[in-house]
Amino acid sequence: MIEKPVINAAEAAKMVNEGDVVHVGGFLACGSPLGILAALAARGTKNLTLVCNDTAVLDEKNGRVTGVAPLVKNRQFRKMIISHIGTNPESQRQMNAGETEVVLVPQGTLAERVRAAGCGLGGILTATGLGTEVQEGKQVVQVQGRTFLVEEALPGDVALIKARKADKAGNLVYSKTARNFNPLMAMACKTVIVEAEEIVNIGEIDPDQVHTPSILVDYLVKA
Amino acid sequence: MIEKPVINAAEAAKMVNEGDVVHVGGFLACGSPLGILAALAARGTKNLTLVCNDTAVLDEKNGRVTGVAPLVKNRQFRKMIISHIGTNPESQRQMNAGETEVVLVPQGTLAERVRAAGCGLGGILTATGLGTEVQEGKQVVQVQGRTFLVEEALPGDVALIKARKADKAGNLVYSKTARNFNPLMAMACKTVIVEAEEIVNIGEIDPDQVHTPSILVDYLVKA
Amino acid sequence: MIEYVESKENIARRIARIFKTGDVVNLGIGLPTLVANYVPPEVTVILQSENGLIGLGPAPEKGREDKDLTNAGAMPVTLLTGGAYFDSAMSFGIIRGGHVDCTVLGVLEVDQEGNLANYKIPGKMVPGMGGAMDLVAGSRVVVAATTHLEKTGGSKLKRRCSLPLTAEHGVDIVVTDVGYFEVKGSHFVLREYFEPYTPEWIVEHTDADVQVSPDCKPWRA
Amino acid sequence: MIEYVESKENIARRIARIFKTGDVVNLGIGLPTLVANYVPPEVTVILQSENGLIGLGPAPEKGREDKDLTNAGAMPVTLLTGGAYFDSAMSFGIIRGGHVDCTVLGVLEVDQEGNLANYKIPGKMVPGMGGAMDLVAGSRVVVAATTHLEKTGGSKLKRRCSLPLTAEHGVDIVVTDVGYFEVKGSHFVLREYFEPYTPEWIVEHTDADVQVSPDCKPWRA
Repeated sequence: MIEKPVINAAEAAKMVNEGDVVHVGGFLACGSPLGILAALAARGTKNLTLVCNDTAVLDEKNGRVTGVAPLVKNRQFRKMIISHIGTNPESQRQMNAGETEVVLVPQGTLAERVRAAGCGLGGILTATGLGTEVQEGKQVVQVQGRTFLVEEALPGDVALIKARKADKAGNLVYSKTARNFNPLMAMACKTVIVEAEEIVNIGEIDPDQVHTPSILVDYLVKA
Repeated sequence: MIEKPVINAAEAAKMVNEGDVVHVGGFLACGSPLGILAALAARGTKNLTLVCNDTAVLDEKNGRVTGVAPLVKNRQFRKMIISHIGTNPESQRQMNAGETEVVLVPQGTLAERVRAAGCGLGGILTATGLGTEVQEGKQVVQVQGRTFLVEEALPGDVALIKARKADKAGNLVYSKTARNFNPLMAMACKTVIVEAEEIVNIGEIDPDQVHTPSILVDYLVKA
Repeated sequence: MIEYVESKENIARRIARIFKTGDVVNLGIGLPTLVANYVPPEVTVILQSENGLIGLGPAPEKGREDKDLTNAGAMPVTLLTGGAYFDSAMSFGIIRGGHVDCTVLGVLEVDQEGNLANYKIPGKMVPGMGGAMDLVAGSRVVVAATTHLEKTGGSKLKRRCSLPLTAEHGVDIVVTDVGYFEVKGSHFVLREYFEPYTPEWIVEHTDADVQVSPDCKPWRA
Repeated sequence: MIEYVESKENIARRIARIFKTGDVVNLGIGLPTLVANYVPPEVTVILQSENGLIGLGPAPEKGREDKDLTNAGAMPVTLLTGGAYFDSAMSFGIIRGGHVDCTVLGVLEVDQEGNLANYKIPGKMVPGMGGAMDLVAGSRVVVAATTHLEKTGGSKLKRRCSLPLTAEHGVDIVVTDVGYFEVKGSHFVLREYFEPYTPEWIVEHTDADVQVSPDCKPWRA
């Protein structure tokens, strides 16, 4: 197996270009690549499109600013494709003020749209969102007498994800609920950068227990 | 966690009713539940619809009869939804003679159709099969200027699958390439019966390493 | 004269009695989370959390939190022995695929056609739907948990939701702090009234069509 | 006078030179499987097998076969250190999602528009497409590997496939035992001729439009 370059967080942040669609793993920052996100906030790259479960927590009064929240505050995103912004009042403010385009996507649909991109599917058919604002502007298909929305694949330029453990080839193992969107995003983006808590030698991960196979990973960052 | 009933292969075979759609795990019998299949062949239940990767190997001259091949020979299937029948001449003969309805499905599409059923999706959009006989009679959808086939979810009545290890609650771990369709089928059927090589106590499988969570499993059979 | 006193505890107590052993249940953030505290000891339910686990256990002791183990509200939790973790696609595959028996979720409004609104007050509060739309679309039974009256006095049960819908016709059961309702056809059916409230009081204080079931009975927490 | 002598080995040898280090490659059953034997030692390719692994290794020693570890042709194989197993949805996600750089597969017919037939001779032989349709639709580069002539003397390269297609316009490169062809627009371009065959001989013995590339060169295994 071929070893993947190990870079630092600042080098990882440099790989995100202005205008990129960036997939960020994590669920309310649990399982987000915090080191890379801090470097990307410091670098200040603008005009990004965020694909993420949520905009994490922005609660400066209580000193809780997590995950992508600093980047939201920095106005680094021109668009967010996201299932939940309820714990980050700044993202709600930007949405209501029309400063940032926010596309709310049901969480399960978001997961499938990211997966579809990674799996070379054009999209999936789901009943989620029928009869709601989510349906607006979408194609509808009948299957066996039932109605489904066509939800399109959602690919990205760069995936910033977090793993518990990587081997030097890039095989990944996630931990507990820090797994969430990470393995899906690892399939869906042109460049995949992984912040790993531990980087082990090739052969140290049981091949039956690999969550993301090495070929999907481009760069490793030690957390 | 609640323990699942442990039954024997004959009891498992009894749960398959005439006319059922039966999903059978395995790839050329690697990862097929051989004990349950032998019991189902002995019981002789007819008029089944088979959903499986292939019809395994029927080569009586060389003494190789594997996986679902004895059931094919018994004429237990009125229909097969399958990606490959090239190693079982009897299934080809039945198809050409019009004795058994055979629907050939690209392997990746078969996997996604089974998964879609298990995941509550109406189906998926794929470019696989465009411009071939696979396209016949199917809806087509345009997404971002590209054409995709609508491939519909493929649910089943009973899944007969094989695991390396189960705990008593029904959490499953598969082994190597014996995994294949098994975890997908575990999601897609009303009744899920697992032939496990080993049944261990609850708590003996690392929760990060469970391939199929217990709630998807109804019965365990010791291989 | 009956005076309305909000009781989230009563809502949680009653909902906890809906489950039977073996049910896979998803409890939404907030009020529904309380339900877990009142499941009778003889009933074993299996809790799913949409951020990626089955077999949700109680909160950890202080100091034993694991940064990688939270519920969908980012609160530290534990996993019961025999539980399992998975990714978000699998989690919602389980939810949408009908493998979750019951979902309990909070609402801003619920109406007599089973429509539900809980993710958006346009121009004001827009938390987003998170997993709610999939949970309502996919679960076998959907229970709306809500205090009966708004702070302003109107009822949360409506003839027709005015806010953007989370799902059309998704709700099967509504449990408030005054009674237990089913959604049947295009109206609510009151199955139980929670004393000291009476069916008459409930009908009067609900801004929707409520039919009192012929075998409507009292229930006390 | 050149006499055609079938040589699967030459086909495999030439295809093995297409890859560069790091390429993820899927080799079909039969002739394509031979390709693995001829990859130069300085090139590290990563072999994917659609039945659920990445990092395919050589056949095991006799007596060390593992019933749970086979290739897509049910032959016992091994896994290289650093390889991984996955289910069929993930396997074809990898294939369809463009994560496989190159697929090599055998054909019954391939035509000058890049159409490919290899799964069905109606009424006669119907093996089924297995993973071939997804592999052709999803891989970045598709190489058809075939002997140049049929037993009956006609060429496997056609103007137009007569058998049911495995995929429309999927093939990028065709390597036979006489030459290396690219599919460009609506014809074959001969890039290399394998000695002792000559471009003239190849054009004459191919039932399709073949353009000889201006920089067409000889190649010897």
